[in-house]
Amino acid sequence: MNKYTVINPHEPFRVINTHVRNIDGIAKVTGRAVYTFDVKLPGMLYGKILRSPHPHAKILKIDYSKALEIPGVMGVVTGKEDTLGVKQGIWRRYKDLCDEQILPVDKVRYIGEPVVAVAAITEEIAEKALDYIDVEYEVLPAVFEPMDAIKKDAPEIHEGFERNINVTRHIEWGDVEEAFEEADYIREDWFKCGGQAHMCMETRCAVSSYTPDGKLTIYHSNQSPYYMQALMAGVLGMREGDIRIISTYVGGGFGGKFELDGAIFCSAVLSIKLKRPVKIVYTREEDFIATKRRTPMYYYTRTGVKKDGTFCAREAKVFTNGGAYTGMGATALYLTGFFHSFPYKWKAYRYDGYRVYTNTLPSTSMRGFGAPQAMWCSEQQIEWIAADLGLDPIEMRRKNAHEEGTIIPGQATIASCGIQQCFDEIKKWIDSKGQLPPNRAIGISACGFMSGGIFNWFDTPYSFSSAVVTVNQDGTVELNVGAQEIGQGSNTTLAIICAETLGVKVEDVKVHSGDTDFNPADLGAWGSRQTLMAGNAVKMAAEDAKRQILEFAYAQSGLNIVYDLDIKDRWVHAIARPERGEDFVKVVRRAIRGKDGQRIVGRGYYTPHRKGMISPAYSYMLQAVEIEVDEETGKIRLCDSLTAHDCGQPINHLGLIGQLEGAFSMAAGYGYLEYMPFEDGKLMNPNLVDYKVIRATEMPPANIAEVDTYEPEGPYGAKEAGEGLTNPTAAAIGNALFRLFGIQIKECPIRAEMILKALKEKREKEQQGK
Amino acid sequence: MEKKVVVLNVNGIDYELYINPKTLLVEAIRDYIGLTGTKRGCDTVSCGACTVLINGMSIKSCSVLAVQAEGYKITTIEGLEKNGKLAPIQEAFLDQGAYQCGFCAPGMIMSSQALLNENPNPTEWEIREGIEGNICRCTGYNSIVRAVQAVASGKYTEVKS
Amino acid sequence: MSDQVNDPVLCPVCGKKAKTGSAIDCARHIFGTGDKPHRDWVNAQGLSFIDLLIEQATTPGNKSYQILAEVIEKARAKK
Amino acid sequence: MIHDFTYLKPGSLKEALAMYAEHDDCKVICGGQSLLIVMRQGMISPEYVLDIKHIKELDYIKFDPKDGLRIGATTTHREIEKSDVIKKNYPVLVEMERKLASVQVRNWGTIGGNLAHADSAGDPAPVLIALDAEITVGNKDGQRTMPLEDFFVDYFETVLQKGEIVLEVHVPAPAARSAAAYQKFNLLESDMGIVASAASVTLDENGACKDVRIVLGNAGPTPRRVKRAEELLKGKTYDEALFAEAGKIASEDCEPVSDIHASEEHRRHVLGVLTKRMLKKAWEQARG
Repeated sequence: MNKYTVINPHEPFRVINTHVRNIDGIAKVTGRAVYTFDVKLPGMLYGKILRSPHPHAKILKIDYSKALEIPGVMGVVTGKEDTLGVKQGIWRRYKDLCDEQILPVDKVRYIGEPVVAVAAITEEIAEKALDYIDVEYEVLPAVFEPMDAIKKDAPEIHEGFERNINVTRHIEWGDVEEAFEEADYIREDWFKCGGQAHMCMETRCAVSSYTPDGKLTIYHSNQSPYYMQALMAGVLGMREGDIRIISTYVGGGFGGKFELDGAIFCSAVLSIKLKRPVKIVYTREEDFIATKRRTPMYYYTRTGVKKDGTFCAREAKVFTNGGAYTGMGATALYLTGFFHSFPYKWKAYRYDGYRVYTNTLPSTSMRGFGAPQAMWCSEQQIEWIAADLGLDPIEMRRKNAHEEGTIIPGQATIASCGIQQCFDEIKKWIDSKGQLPPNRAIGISACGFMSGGIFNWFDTPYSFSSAVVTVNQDGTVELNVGAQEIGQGSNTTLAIICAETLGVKVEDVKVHSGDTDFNPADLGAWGSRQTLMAGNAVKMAAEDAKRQILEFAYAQSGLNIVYDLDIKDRWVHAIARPERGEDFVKVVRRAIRGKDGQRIVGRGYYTPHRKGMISPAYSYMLQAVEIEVDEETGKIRLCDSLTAHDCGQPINHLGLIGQLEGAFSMAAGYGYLEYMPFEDGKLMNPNLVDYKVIRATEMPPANIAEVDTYEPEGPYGAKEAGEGLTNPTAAAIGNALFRLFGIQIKECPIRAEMILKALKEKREKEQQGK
Repeated sequence: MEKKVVVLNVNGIDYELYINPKTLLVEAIRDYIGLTGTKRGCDTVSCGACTVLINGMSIKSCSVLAVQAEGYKITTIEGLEKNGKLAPIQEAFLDQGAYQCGFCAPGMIMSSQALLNENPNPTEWEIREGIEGNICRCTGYNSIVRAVQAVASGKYTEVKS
Repeated sequence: MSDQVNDPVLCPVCGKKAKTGSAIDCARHIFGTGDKPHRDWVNAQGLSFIDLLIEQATTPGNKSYQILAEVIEKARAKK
Repeated sequence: MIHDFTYLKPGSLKEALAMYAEHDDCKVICGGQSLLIVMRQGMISPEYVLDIKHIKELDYIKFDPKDGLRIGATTTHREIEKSDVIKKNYPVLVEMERKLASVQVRNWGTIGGNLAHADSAGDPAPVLIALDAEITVGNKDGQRTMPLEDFFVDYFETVLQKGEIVLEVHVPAPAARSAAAYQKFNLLESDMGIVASAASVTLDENGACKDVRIVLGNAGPTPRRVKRAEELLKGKTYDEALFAEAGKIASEDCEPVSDIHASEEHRRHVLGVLTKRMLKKAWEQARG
């Protein structure tokens, strides 16, 4: 069904890029894995949250006395009475952008915002208690769209933010005006990009347990235990070290689980008040209306090219619907502007991004982090420009594409780039398809993505990633990382890097993650950072441990100093004479004795330095999607696809395939299924009947051509995979529609009605032309 | 409302429960019997995370009252392995990486097993139809299809129980 | 981007030298920072920070940055 | 959250009908695939829930070449889908069932429960009406039988009176030179139809249309016949322009709503397209 091809493969490794089963696999396929959703502690209470029915209102009075009378209700908390009222946000470095009280004190800003939390002995009683809480509101005028929210007379959502402009971002290089002058052809378009729900299978949930010694333990489904620890310390006025976050198994994240949510905050506040464990699990509806979403955007983009297809200049202006709070939206605003230039060389480029507050649920990061929107607009416009100029769209892209050594002024230098070969593969595939049936067409789209962010808006004093490798006397290895496993396979990837480096087998390595008490701080799983950053830290830690072991081996071996030792497959040996060696375990035992009984401990850490503004490395990809369209109803069906992909050196073979296929399914959903309609600030499809997630019957083959490059900054040459591939698909579907019918759809997700409308307009235009 | 004594046979064991009749089968399995392998991901019978087998056929345990399941043989994800040996479909999921976060995996595996129970040699499309009641947000499903195909091809021979 | 201006323009609000030190980079810096002191300074020059911002965002070109750059130069000359 | 209720489990059909007559504010549960969702949403909260899922007397599929097909109310969708006799004589029913929700839902959900729930977007009703089905309902005092199209009154409302439950669906024996077709328009393969259309066509010896029934799904409060289009087609011979014309009438003679999934205009348009296609498909199959 799926074809997997490798272009220019590297030298084989012992562990890296071999078929390794996910190390969490047995737990997951047997039902043994305990998610936060499954946690039950002695004496545990259940919490429920009363939410705002209004998009914008002042909280005047909260009366929960009747709720407290219900047998089984143990306590109630409100923002005013039970919290410090700390305004928090993940952009900790910038006070202005810390704008969210999880339980607001005075004012609610979107429908579904938490207002009161209740704990009771059963979930049912807690839910019932919500009906007995009276909240008096003064309803304020509300605004839902960014273009309305920036108007002079729009309601003010946050004090001091004129015209509701929350964040602005500007990127510019070269002389834009001059570069446009050089262009023979300039095209401008306005686009609209929808939101998207993360829709993790495990909804937001937390179990908090505060004990009289002043310590707080929280089981929480998240992407970054360290962030949770630090943010919770901030809002609760506690020390980070007194808070322990445990996130062993996490049922999906996709960018939606590394900010504070109502579940963790309210359960903690309730637990502190009641001194008992409190569990809060969001319903699916709560998970839709009261978490965050992919940022909807309005995109204006103007592009100038020469007759021969050489790109000259591009200018983009973007308004994003930020919703009620900042969250990670500020980063998405920057990254969308940066990736809107990808993966092409522009003589001059200018981007102005404006994140606008509205009275809708907050927008934030989601897999692709602003880039899917950027590519939706960029890759379609480029396709249209090629058509306008009568140029081959693949060749025009190829001509302008990044290459090794490309400098993006002031932003980045590209150290590895395999996109040229991606073009070859896609071209071959399209050619091999031959003539398609009349209702089918193939669309393509290119993009690139980062391998972890360089920015430190979180203001962490720690290294971005850290790892500790401990070698036991029997040759087993403990790998402690702060990196977070959320299903993407990071524990396995890191175990592979550790085993390869140390020269042991992957089953020798036990990975400890998802617990802040026992693992070093790490920024966690977001922005495609773990393979490169945590991978580098693990590699360094394993090298450190290995060096210590080899020092003993050298001391014992009596070998000529010109010989080098190495360890492979648990065999410590001279590289030049591999048969001369000794069993790893024996060497380790002696080495431990030599350290007066101390286990071998290696440490590693990684923080990017001198790698530009955005990321230490960039992946590249080109995707072709074949679609079939019912011209009479507008229904789209995906038929086939090929992704040509450069992630440097693949580390975790199965994990890579899974990430690429999975990203494609989510990206396809963004392209044509996952619309989020609002009416007066209310999400109209907050359930899985009305919110359409791609299913097995909709998923086409996801063929992969892996173009292996070597990324000097990555561990063993590795870089990002799995997030970036969320970027091209929507545009590829749009481009297929353009190929098929010559229609230009400027709004995503693409709906059947839009296609019919565009076809009708096209026919009318043609008739007028006659 | 009158509580009921209900005997549920789960994975070959009779559990006697004293429950409110509105208790859903998934609640009985998770909260009363304590088998938390079976998950819940929605409230609208949409996601399939709670799929279990009833007399070998798949159902969503959030859409059935526990009292209605009396008298049936219920199999949950915990009931697939025999004496510590995984079922072929579990082995195949491991080999194909047919799960990522793993939250949908128990339900997905039960749906796959039910499909194979009644159709040991499904076509690719039959596999897709067989698992379309289950949402997986991570994998994009193709690896799951490959896993079912691998079992159907006889790659894993089942242990006789 | 390496052509640094000899006599760099420092931000009249926070004293930061933006990128090349040109007035236009200073204007970008002021818009990009956009906090209250920076907004207030622009407004005190007889301009509307927010109107300039929206103008920049809703019309093609770079007019707002140029206007602000000119004002920065003027304010500098006054000193 | 589901409100508390008292659970009633009758041992037989007779007992079930007696219990149902006895208890006010009582809701019948069979497969419960739709009922439990609305109960969980708190939309209905009956004091009693009467379980008939296990009543074997109503779990049957019988076919007689003269009498046609009789399906008991507690027969599951899956039993219908897998029935050889239905596949042979009413293939459209099997095709419809295959795309009705998911396997899990079809394994537990029943035909009687589906019809009694009376969701306008439900799949079986339009197809069964196109096949000229009757429905038998009954209470402790007796039974009554009516054309299925008369069974539905409004959104989620049927003619069922207090104490009455669905007992059986009867589909006449297929006529010679007849066929039916059904298609729904949706985004995911097994979703409820945003709209749907079913058509059955019976031809005479000369290939002219002897009888035709067109039924639209989710095109108004209840499944609805498009009689104006049926009249247009009767007596005519195969003509694609005619199917298009019938489709146009279908798109006019309906009252679909606008919602987040489709505007009224789009729904009307697609109803026309589907009707045209289903007529063509059924006609061609009837021609053999």
